[in-house]
Amino acid sequence: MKFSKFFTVCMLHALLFFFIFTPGVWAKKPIVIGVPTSIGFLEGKECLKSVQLAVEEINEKGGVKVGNESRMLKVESLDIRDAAPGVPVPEALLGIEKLILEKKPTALVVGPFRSEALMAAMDIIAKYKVPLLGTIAMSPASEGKIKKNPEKYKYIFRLCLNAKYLVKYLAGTMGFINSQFGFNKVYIMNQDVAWARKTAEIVKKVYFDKAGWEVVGMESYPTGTSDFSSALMKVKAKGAQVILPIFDMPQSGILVKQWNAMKVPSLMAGFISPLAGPSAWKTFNKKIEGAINVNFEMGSAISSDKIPLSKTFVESYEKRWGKKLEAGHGPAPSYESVYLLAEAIERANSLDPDAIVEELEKTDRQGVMGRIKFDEGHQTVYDMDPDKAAVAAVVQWTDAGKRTIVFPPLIAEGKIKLPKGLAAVK
Amino acid sequence: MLEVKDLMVFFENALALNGLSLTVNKGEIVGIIGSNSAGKTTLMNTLSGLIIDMRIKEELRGGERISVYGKVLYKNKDITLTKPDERVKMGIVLSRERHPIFPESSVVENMKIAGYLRTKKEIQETMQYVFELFPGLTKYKKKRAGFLSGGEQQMLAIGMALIVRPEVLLLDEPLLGLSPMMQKSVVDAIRDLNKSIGITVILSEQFARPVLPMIDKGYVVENGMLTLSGTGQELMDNPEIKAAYFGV
Amino acid sequence: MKKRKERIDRGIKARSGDIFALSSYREMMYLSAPRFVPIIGFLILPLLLGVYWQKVLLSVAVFALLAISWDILAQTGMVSLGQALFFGVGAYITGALNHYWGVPPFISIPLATIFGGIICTLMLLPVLRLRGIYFSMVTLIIPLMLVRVIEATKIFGGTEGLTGMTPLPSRWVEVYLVIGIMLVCLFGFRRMMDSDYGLVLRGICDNDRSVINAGINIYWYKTQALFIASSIGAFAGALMTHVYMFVGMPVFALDYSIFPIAAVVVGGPGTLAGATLGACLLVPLSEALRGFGGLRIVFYGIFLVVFTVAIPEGIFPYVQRKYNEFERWVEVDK
Amino acid sequence: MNQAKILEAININKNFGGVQAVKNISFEVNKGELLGVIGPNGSGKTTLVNLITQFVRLSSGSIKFKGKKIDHLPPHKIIGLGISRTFQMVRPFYKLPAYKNMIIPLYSPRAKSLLGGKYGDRDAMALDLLEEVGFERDSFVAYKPAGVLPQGYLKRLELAKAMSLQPDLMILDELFSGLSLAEVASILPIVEKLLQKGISIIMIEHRLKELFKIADRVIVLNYGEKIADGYAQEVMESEAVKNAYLGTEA
Amino acid sequence: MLIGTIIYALINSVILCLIAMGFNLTFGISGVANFAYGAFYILSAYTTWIMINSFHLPYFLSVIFSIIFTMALGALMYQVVLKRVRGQAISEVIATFAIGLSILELFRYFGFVGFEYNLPPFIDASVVIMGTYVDVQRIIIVIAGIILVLALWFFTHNTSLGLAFRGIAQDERTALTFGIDSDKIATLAVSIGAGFAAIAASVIIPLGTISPSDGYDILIKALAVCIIGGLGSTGGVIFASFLIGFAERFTDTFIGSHWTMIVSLAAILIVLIVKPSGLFGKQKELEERI
Repeated sequence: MKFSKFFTVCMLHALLFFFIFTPGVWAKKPIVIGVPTSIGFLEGKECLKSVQLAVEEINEKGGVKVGNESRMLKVESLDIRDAAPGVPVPEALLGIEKLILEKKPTALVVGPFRSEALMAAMDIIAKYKVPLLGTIAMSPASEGKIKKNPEKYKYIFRLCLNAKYLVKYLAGTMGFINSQFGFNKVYIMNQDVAWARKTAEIVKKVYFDKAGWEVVGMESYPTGTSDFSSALMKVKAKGAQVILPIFDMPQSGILVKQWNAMKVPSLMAGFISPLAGPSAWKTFNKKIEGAINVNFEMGSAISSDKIPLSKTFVESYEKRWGKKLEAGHGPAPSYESVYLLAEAIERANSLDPDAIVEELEKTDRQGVMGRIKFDEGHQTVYDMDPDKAAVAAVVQWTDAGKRTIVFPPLIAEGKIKLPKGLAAVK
Repeated sequence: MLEVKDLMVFFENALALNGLSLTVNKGEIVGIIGSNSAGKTTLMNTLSGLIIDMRIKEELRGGERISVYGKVLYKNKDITLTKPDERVKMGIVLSRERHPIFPESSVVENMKIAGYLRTKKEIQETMQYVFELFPGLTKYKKKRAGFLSGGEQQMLAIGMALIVRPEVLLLDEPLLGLSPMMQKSVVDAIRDLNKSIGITVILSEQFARPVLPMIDKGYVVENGMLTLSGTGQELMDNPEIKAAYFGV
Repeated sequence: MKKRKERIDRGIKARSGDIFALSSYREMMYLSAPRFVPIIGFLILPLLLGVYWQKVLLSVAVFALLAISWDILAQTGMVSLGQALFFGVGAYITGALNHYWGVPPFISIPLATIFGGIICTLMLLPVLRLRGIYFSMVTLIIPLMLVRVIEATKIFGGTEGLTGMTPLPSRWVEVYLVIGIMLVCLFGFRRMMDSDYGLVLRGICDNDRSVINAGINIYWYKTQALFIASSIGAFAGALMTHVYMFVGMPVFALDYSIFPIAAVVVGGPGTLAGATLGACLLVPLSEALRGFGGLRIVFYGIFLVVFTVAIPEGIFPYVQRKYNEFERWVEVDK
Repeated sequence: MNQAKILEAININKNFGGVQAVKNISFEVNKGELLGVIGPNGSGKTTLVNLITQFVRLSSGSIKFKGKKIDHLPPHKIIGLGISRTFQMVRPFYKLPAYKNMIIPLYSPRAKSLLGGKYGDRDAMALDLLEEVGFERDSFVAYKPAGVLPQGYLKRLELAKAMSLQPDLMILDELFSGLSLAEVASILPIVEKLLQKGISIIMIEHRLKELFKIADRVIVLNYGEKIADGYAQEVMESEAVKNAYLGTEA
Repeated sequence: MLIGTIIYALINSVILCLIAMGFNLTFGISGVANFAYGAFYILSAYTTWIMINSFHLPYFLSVIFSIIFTMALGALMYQVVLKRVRGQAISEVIATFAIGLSILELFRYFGFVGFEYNLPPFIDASVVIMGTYVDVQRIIIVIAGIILVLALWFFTHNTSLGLAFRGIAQDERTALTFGIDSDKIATLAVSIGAGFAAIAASVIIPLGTISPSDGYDILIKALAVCIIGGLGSTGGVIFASFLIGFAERFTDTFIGSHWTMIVSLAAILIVLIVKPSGLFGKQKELEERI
């Protein structure tokens, strides 16, 4: 008696299990998009959510057409923790391999944080032939690798800004500042990681040195530094009017606070990740007025009236997840990459990686970040005009706690204003 | 006052104490005589409860299995399984072998640490007494205990035990490694404190000669077993004891 | 009547290492089974596993090697917190050889093993006199420092590292090479630690002054142990470099220092087999936990705590003890 | 006394954090003799041993062994030259069986060159040596882990370890402390046998009666100073020794 | 410039000292190297944050709550885990490290990353000291540091509990014979060490933001200071934090910031090689003599 009851319950459970977890019985197998990244970090977290948002939107509209049938998209994410300093690269690579081998994704998006992890992952991706649309790591070295051996590494694309384009934006902003206020003394502070250091070096070489600026100091800080007093004192002593910071570590918040507390009379203009999102105003207790920051891609925690899609994206993200976007790097391209992929699959009409890659190379899409096209290094082209290329946005915090886009001019909402206590030289 | 009944202690499979029984009356000085590894220290540890602490720690570590059988009665209460700090509160204080002191602290601080369970005033009073008992310590009050000589350290160790104001004082080999002269002054001090404040003292020793004259009762332990017992005088007259334990 | 649990050893003679009493078939099984089961298991396993789990097995073997290397050091009285140093140095040597001069892996790996051992030994030579926790701390710090040095001086590709190493011919070579070496290390060094030479090494840990007192230069022996251990670690690093075709600062990551120790603590120190067993448990566990996503490391941590608390002596010694001893209740006789 | 000096200490001093543990001591050991060192606890006896074997560095002074200065050498070299010692607190390798304890000294360069031996042989050599100091060959005692052996056997083991190095000079640091009279009686002949072999011995001891049976000469230390030096009987008579060490009762 | 560097070097030293003191205290007394120390530091900061932002408690109440909470957690960790692995240094290290790992990754998992996780400074202002702007929060840190050191000194020299701490630190078994319960004291030691971490976090975190990965950095820093100073010695910790603190800031100003870490790590190596038991480590000679 008792046993038969137990048996029935067991059977019922088994049946239930069968129906719930195997939707494949009646639906066509979904197309899997893998998201191997460091989900425990702000950028990773928001990138994943953006990808999920895009997938949900596409599925709502009926999925992706391959052949004669519509197939749903499905996200499989895996935390590879490569952004944490103690994690060895093989550990991250093993995660990517696991994702590829076990979930059989059609493509990967977002990808590793650290450039060295991306560089190492490229070989694995080439081995398994799974397209990767990277949106975080930004060292130009990976493009070099693609250009050197295009056939082998053709599966790797990058949608986010790379260091080269970041230089362009920084140089542009600096030029603006120079022409508007006559400032020409700069102090460069950067995190001691490949992309940041390279960016700093290139800005100095291609812009400051040529445009007649005086670079009064250049410091690189190991990840984890928690005191910037000596550099700030040097800034003051040497009379630098502009500080150019390039940081994406959480501790860079200390730099902002210290800049504030030490009342350094210079304009903070560059990239510090804590300054990108809307919550920075509260984080820094309303004391970041005048700070200028680059949001790496339009749509990543910033939107412009002139690019309607970016507004839709930022708003629907907030609606879907109940929280505003904060990361100035990653979310918009992550969101876009799903659309690019869906379109490429439909055009290729197949799930064959080589066919998808071929179509991806032909991408030309007006999206959240502007117009998206790839160059021969599989890097999305960034420029100043959203109708011609993808754009980033340089924003300034105003005294009302709002962010105004000040560069590039085509999408600018206002002019750069000097914060209180800082006067133009001319 | 203190009664031990059929005490057996095993370290793993090795028998350290075997069916040991003894009685201690109030105000007595009792000597436990036995050669090395006869079980004196184990007995002292069992009386003071240290063995309970050791057993718990070994068990947690998955190491040696220590088993204790038999009974230890104190003022007619069974304290076999009482933890050492509880026993200290009851008035049983052990001064371990090889002059246990805190080498990094000064002499006065050592006593203060020992007075953990006593009030400041009590510590001050007892400290006064200790310095009277061992005038040799007075000049080293501020000196780090680790730099004292062996005999002075032993004096300090006894002094520290006194700070706790014990009713039963256990001294494990207090004379070990002391020169004959030092031995004498320590023996005098023990006799003195037994007489003046009536503390019950149990001490263990390898060599009977210096301690036999002062003890009221003595037990001879060999291989964990009691072989002989009697008053100090009786033991002194015993030819076997003379042969075995009266080395220089 | 009171009873007491008694432990009895299953014949001291059968275990004492040198005096074998191979009298019966059962006796022989009893002695040889624990040796053959893992060998055969490791040799067959790759054939049964898919590509991904093969990679995991590779990882197991690499961590087992690091754990063995840790255990050899620990048995010699040097508790290291920096296996990453050995791993990283090996990785960078083979990386540099392969990247700058195109030395093929089958030459660069052995070179990295030997020179990695020499370089690490030289690096730690000044601190050989340190004991206990101070030695541990120095070993913890040196890899961290090397990372900073590479970062600051931009040598060997700086923060980006070197990529595009020559891979090994096939994944079968990868996995069998590392398993083979691991088994050789496991049994070879177990044997060594049981020999007279090993006794001296273990003596240093147990009681270094007694060893000095025997007229033996403990620093020379410590140096040798250090060389052995760092060579093993360097081999692991060199191999991983060719498997993942990449070498960079993360080869000095804290994980390479901590997880081998965790493996030894879980498996049981002082046996080498325990170290291997620990790696065999922890690495697949960590992989299996990937399903938990972000919670993975949390669970991993909890497992570690539970292991260390539940079986403080380690699994292998525990199993070994149970394998070798009976327990029975005996009466406490009067 | 015109024998050759085997060991000579000249004005040796040792400071420990401001405390003078050994004050300006000079003494010598002649070949083949047994020198007793006595003194109250904390008088610097063990420090003296540590200084001879350089486990502790000299603050000043010098030590010569067979006419050569040795105070700049590391301990293992000194031991390799032919000085071996036992520890007051026994220092066995607790986890190893007793006979395996012997392997370590047998593996030392000195023992290897004097006794030879390959892997495997040493076990037999170890057992022989252990038998010499009184481990019964047919019992299991030698196979038991050192940790479970009683004190008496550990002291013998300590002695056997020192003997296995084939030394010219042996330093026995309170070999008899903690042993019963019977045990001491059984070890004494072993020491005598060593003397007959021509090995010089320094013996630190509290057990004066036994010591005086075999000691040729005795030095007495008190608070790091040498207060007496000479034949046993002379020393015991001296006032200074009586005051410092024996007390009035003895 | 030089004066400014000295001022900030001083502040930096006090910060290091605050960070290291709790770790040192725990190790000195109970012999437990608490590798979950960094996690406790971060945990207390998050606790304060949650109290302020989710339960809307006033700031100071939240700080006090988080200190007490962290201390309780430390005690719990000792009772549940450490008690069972006492005396096995490696097991202790692994167990505490694993606990720290779990705590930090748990916060990461629950999405406690981002820049909105920060604590407001106690007083948001700055003052000018000898021509250098210093924010009040940093001055508060210095004051807190001085108060803590003095309190600790008073505690260990004048209260019976503090003296018991020192007793256990020197000889556990002997202390046991005087009725000092070693488990109780060790629990307290771990707990107070955790409390120190919490206090340090409460005053230091307002300078920046809270992030789980800081936990590892804090641990390494605490270790570095304690090793240079000689584990378990309070005077040593103070001295060592000034040594590293000044070395860091002066390298920053006069050599280059990317050498900062190397200089302080090299300092550790040199100290250890020259003086193996740390600058103020317990004297080995004592051991030899007895």
